[in-house]
Amino acid sequence: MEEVLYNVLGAIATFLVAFVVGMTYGGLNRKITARVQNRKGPPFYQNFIDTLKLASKKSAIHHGVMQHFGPAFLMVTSVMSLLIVPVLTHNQWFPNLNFHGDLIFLLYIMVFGPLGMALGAGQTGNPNSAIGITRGLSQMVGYEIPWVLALVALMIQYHTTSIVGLMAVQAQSGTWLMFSSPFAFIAAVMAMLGMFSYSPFDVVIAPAEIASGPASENGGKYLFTMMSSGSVFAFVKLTLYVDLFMGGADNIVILLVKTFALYMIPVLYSLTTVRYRTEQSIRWFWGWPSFFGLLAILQAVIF
Amino acid sequence: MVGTPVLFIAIPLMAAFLIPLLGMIWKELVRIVPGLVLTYLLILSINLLDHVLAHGPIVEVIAGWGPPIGINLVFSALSGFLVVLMEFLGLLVWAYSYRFKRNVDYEPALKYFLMLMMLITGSVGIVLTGDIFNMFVFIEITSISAYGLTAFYKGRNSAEASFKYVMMGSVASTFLLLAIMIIYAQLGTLNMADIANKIHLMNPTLKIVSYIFFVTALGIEAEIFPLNGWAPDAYAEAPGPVGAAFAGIVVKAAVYAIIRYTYTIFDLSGTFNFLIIIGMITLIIAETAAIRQEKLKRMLAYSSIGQMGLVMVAFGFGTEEGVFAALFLMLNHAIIKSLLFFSGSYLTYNSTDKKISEVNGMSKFLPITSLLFALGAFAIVGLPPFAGFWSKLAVMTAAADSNMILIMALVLIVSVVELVYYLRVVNRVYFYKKEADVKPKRPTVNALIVMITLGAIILLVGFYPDAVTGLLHKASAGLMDKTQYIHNVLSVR
Amino acid sequence: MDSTLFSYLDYAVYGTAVIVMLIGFYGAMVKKSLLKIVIGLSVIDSGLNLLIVAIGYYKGGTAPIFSQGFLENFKSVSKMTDPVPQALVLTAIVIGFGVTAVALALVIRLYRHHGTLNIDEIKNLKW
Amino acid sequence: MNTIYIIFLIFLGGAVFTYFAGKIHKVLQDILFLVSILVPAYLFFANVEIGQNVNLTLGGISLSWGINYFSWLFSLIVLGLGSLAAIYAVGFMKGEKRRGYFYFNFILSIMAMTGILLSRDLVSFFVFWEIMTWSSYLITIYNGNKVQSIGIKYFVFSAIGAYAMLMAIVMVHHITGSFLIGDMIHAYPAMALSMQIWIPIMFLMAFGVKAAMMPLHVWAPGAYSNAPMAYTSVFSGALSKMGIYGMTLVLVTMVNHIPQGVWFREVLAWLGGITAVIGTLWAIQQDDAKKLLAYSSVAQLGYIITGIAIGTELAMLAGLFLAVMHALFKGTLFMVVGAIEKQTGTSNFTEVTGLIRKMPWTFLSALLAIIALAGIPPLGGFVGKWMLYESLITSNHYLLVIVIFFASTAAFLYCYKFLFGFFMGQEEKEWAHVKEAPAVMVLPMLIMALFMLVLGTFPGIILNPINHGLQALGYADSYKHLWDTSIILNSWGNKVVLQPILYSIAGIFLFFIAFLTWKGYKNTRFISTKDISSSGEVPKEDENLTFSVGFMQPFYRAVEPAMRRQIDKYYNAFADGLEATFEFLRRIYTGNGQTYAIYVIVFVVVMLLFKDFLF
Amino acid sequence: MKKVLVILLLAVLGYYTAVTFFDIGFGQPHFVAGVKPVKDIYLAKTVKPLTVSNAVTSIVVNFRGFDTLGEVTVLFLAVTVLGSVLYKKRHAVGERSVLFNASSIVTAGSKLLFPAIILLGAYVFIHGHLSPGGGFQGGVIIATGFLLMLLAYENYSVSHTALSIVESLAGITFAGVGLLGFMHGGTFLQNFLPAGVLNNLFSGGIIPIIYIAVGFKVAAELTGVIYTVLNEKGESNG
Repeated sequence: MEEVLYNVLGAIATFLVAFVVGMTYGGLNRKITARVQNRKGPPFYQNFIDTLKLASKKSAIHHGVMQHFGPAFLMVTSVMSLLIVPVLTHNQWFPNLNFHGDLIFLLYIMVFGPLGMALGAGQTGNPNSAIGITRGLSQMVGYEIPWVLALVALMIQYHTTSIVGLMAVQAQSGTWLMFSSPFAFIAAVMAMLGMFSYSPFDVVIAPAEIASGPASENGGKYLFTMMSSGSVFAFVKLTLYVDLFMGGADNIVILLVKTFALYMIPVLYSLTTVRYRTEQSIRWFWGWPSFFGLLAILQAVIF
Repeated sequence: MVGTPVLFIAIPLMAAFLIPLLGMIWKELVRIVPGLVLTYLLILSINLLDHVLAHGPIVEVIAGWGPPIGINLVFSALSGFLVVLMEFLGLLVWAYSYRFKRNVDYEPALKYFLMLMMLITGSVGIVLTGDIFNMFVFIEITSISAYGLTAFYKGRNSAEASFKYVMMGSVASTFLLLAIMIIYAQLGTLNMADIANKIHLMNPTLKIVSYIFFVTALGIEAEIFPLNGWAPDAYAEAPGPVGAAFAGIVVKAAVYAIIRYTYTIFDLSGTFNFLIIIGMITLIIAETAAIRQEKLKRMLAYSSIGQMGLVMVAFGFGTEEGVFAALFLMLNHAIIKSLLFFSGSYLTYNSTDKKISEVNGMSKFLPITSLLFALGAFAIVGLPPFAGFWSKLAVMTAAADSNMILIMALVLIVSVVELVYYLRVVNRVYFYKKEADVKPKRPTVNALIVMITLGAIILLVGFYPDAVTGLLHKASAGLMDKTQYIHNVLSVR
Repeated sequence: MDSTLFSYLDYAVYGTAVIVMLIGFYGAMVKKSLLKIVIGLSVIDSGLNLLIVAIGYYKGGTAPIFSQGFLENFKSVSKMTDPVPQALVLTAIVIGFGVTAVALALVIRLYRHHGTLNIDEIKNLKW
Repeated sequence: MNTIYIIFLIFLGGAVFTYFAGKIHKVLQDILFLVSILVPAYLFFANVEIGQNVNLTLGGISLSWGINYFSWLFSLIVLGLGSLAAIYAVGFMKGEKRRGYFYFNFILSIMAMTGILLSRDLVSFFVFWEIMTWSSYLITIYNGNKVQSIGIKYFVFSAIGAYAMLMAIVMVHHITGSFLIGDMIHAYPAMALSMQIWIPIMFLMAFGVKAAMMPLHVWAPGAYSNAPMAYTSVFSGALSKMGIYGMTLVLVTMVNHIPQGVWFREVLAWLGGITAVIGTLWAIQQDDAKKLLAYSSVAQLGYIITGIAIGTELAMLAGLFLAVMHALFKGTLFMVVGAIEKQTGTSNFTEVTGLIRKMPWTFLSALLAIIALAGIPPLGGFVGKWMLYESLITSNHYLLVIVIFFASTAAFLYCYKFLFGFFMGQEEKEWAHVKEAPAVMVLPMLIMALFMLVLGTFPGIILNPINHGLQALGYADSYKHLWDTSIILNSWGNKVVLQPILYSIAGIFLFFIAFLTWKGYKNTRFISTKDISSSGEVPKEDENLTFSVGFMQPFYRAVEPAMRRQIDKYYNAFADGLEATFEFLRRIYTGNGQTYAIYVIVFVVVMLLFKDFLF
Repeated sequence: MKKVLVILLLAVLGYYTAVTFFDIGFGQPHFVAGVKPVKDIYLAKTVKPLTVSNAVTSIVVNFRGFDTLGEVTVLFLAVTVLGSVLYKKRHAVGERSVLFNASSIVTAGSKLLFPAIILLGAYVFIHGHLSPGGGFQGGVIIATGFLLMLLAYENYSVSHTALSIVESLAGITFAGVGLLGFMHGGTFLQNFLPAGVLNNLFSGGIIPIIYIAVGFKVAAELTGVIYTVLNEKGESNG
């Protein structure tokens, strides 16, 4: 019973950490982008202010039940993934529910949220939402390919389908997987560019064109939930990459360093490129990233 | 014993001569008497068949001269089966046409029924006779009635069809006579059993030539591929029931003749392969021609030709199984194709062109006829649980047991073609919109009864094939046993 | 009679019969007029009948009739020509007549319907 | 009399009586229809013992009917889904024309499927197979649309398959002298090599057609979408499983016994994978819900085929589990489309929108079914997919994993399209009158949705029969051994590792519902979808803003080059070429009597010239 | 082109047919060795039990009488078919359509010859079993007589009903005699009358009866054929 209590408390703590880190990263992104573009930019804590404002707002209207469910689905997904991905190794405050085969589980649970969100956005009846969703889903199919190629390569090479198992492999050999399976890492990182939906893959929200896409009809608490779940999810993704390719982290500082380093990849890449059309981005993902993914599989099969 | 095989010939002939006289007394008799005769003969044939199955074949001599001097009739399980089939179909055709011809004058009606009766009698004679020249006579009786029936309707192209038939028929009779004379000149006899007994003495070249002439001559009636130019025209232009009679009766008799020559009389080596080859060619060409037809009856005609090709193939296996399969096919084809012709001619009753497009949407106006047509279409392509399936299974089994895998595959591929064009028509009947200028005609009561009877038989054979398989097995065993046939015939004094 | 001459005669009879048949076939297959076709068909029949009857012939044979004279002079039936082909030919002739009659009737009908006797124009039914 | 006979008699008699009962009273017809499906189903599950056999001889062929665990598993699909679909059909067919026709064929096709499962000999197997084919064909063309193209295509493919099977059957009969399946299996290892290879190929052709396997799948989209939805749920859900059933039998009882079998398996597995991809890609493009689901069925069957073809115990478990799941969710989805079509008169996404508030129960079942279809965790679909990936990876089919994964990811696209197209978007006035479908239609959908939910958490309910079935086929008992060694399913059974996760999902979910949804729902008021703010101005009532035309176009544009080549086109070109050849061939019949007479002479002359060769 | 093809084909056909028959041989015994041809039996039995002089007749009417019955039927059918093919509705039947300009010599001569021809025909078929000739030949001769009359006289007509009655009765006689034989001796067409003395008119049992019937029938039918065709009208769609 006590263990369960610890677990619940730990889960809440993890959530809070993820929330804070994710929000901060988001703010830093805005800041960095601004500086690179020679603007001043908002402060890095601007996101906190935004969410606070949104959370304090009271929604008066809704377009149907699914609109309520959408953000909830999104949040559930973020939290579920957070619970499955090991945040810190050997730390009872960061428990996780991981189990053998959770990689596949994760692959599916990660799309659950967007789909739920899409339903919620769909019911609002705003055409921009629907357009954004179709773009998002299409793009997802694009980047899932290199992503899965990389994951399957890892699974083949190390005969495990669990995140903890892969981390154990790294701990045992002392080498990060990004070095022992470089192709998988490259493919996965390229897929990550798509996951974050930053430029050039930001056609999904395309603020100037389709009014933020899926989120367009949401405000107040809805938007708050979406934003916070997005932040948490960003943290989850980064942590997952760290766990898979960079040996995980023992304490929070290392985690922050590693995740931030990773986070810089999409952020910086987004600064150098302009927006792709959906089909262009899909083809992009099925080009070099998938090629590296296949190389990774080849490597896994041969070695 | 209630009668002897000769009554199958004598009674209808007698009746045929009598009918013009009876017609002078009461005109309706012209329609009634053929039906009575056919009914009696059907009962007689069933009785005889029953007897034959229990006690072995009946060999009847004519004019008191035993074989090989006189002409003899052989009522075996095989010929008996065919006779029952023909008489039964004949009766149905009669019943179907009984009122069909109500709108026709007395004189043509008289001729129609006379010709119909003679058509059946001639075919029965072909099957029963044990003498090759006598068979020629019966073939001519059948052909001439067929010419007449084909040209029965005025105002259509029936005369053209009939003329083509006449042309080919006279060529056929030429070759038939040549073949008969070659055999006679060598063996000095015309009796089948006697010929079969002595055929090994014959000069091999002459034997082959005479076989070729026989097959050519009979092949014209049996609709073998290059010889069947008349068939589609004749089927299409003849009155509907007559098409059924052609498919169910005449062709069967001709096929029987070919088979009798091949299995019993001649002892050539390559005949079975030859049958397979011509059967396959016939099957393929006919089915491919059928799929492109625009007229319903022509389509049915080509289908009928194709089926006959399949029968030939099945006979060509040369095994008892193959013969069984072929006989089963013949039975099914006779029943089903008759049903198709019967119902098909009501589906296109008032149209002059008999185009397939004119059956569109007939199911609303002629529900039962359409249903029966669909049943027939399903049965003839061999869908279980209808009658056609069992024969198809039998053919395939026989083919497999003869190691004819390629033949099997070809036959099945062609069946797919067959399926396509039948389904196209059925779909039209049920799912297309009726064309405005087509006036459907409700079938008469007797026509309905006939069609329903056939449908019931299709279902019966489909669900309970044992009803016929025993008989067919006996018949096929009888055909395979050549020495027994010779012995049976020649031992009669 | 010289035997070699006679053997040529053998060929002559059969040959004539076959040639008559072939002429008939040619007529039936090449001539355009329906009437000529029917004539061709009956010419085939004639040739055929000739052929059949010729089969029954024996050198020096008599007619197969047991007249008073025959019974007294020969006593042996082997001197008679074969009666069977003759009987068969009788049947064949009659049948040929029947077919020709039917064919002619059809020609009349065809002429009435199409207004022509050219077989190439009577092709309403095809394919 | 044996129960099996009684079942068939009820089916047959029921079909005939139902057909004619329509002439007396419509309600009587409905009742008879239900009776003739439900009573045999009840009798089957209540009275037919597994392992029991009845024999009879027909036409000199001894037939044998009986059931084993494996076929019992499929009978669950057939009779279970069949019964539910029958109940649904009563609602669906209300007021439709040709009810007798529909009911007749419905019953017959259920009978035929039951018969296939009961057949222990090849002849009755074939007979029932063909009855199934034509009864389903007749329903496919029920509404009279495109009968010549879709209907004939379906039938031709079925016939090609069935005839291939017939060839195999008679060849087996030639070798063994018996039609019994048991004898065939027994004799198979001793056959000649060519037979060992050809017989499975021909059987697989037949089953591949029904299971809509890749080069033979072109009939499926049309046929599935053209049949009335009440039947399509059975068509796609149960009838296609007959192909799977047969395929499994062939693979397990024959192909496993020859060394070349591994090639069969590889080829089949890849065909399955390609089928999945092709089906998915085409499904995304469809604007008609029926077509979409039809292509989706093709894709889903691809997964199942892959699972069956891999053939390890886990893969078999996965394939069969997916088969059951597919029956459930695709049955539901087709019913949903049927309900929508019934209520609105169309099934086109570009026409119908915003039904969520009008047909909430339908939406609920659709949502659950879609979640199951997409393989998203809480529902049963995920379990099957999971096992499939696991088995693919453990059996070293790495590329196939990617292919399958791609297909199932891309499946989200059409899943969403389905939900959005019907239920989301603007609520148009045009559909304001739409009401929820009658209870008799909604109830079966909900029951199946419930099943899916239960199976997601307790897959053992259906894994147990599958396990029994596989044991009947000669597989080892996988209850402990496999589920233990499996990486995913470790210590399944009673103590499930996954279950806490599922519970926690449920917990979090409920929490957020309480936190966000419930409270928010209480505090906010509903406004119409016309009242959308962000677009700057409020659209007028008659302005349709729903985005539905070219819905997944971005994705479609990306994959367009791959979709330019359709197998369908090749088939059509082939068929057209054939018909042109036939058209040419039939000109042999010139219509000139003289030519025909010349043919006779040609025939004679050719025979005379070749007489030494022929005879 | 077509002609050349046909000629080539016919040449091959003719070659094979001719070779076949040359193989058989002309005018000499051609039956293969060891075969006892039926013609010997026929010839032997013609004299002994049948007491018929003309062996052809004995074969046609007795040994192969069944063929003859069929043959008669063929004729009967030909007439039926002819009637059916050329049938016209009542109102369309008018005067003869085919007319000949006959001189008075022809008309007068025909009148003179007609009875003689009929008589000759009758003679031929009555003596069918004794001398060459028989029912068919006699019938044809009689029909020629009618043809002559029809050619000579434009208004000469034959009663259709009478013709049909005659041919029916003749046919019935043939078949009836056959059936009587069946009742008498157990086989169809069996002789049940005393055989008589060879070369007498009343010999050969039922053969003369049948041949007379055949004669009547052939005469009636041929006349019917001629008459039908002569009455054919040239107009279209009768």
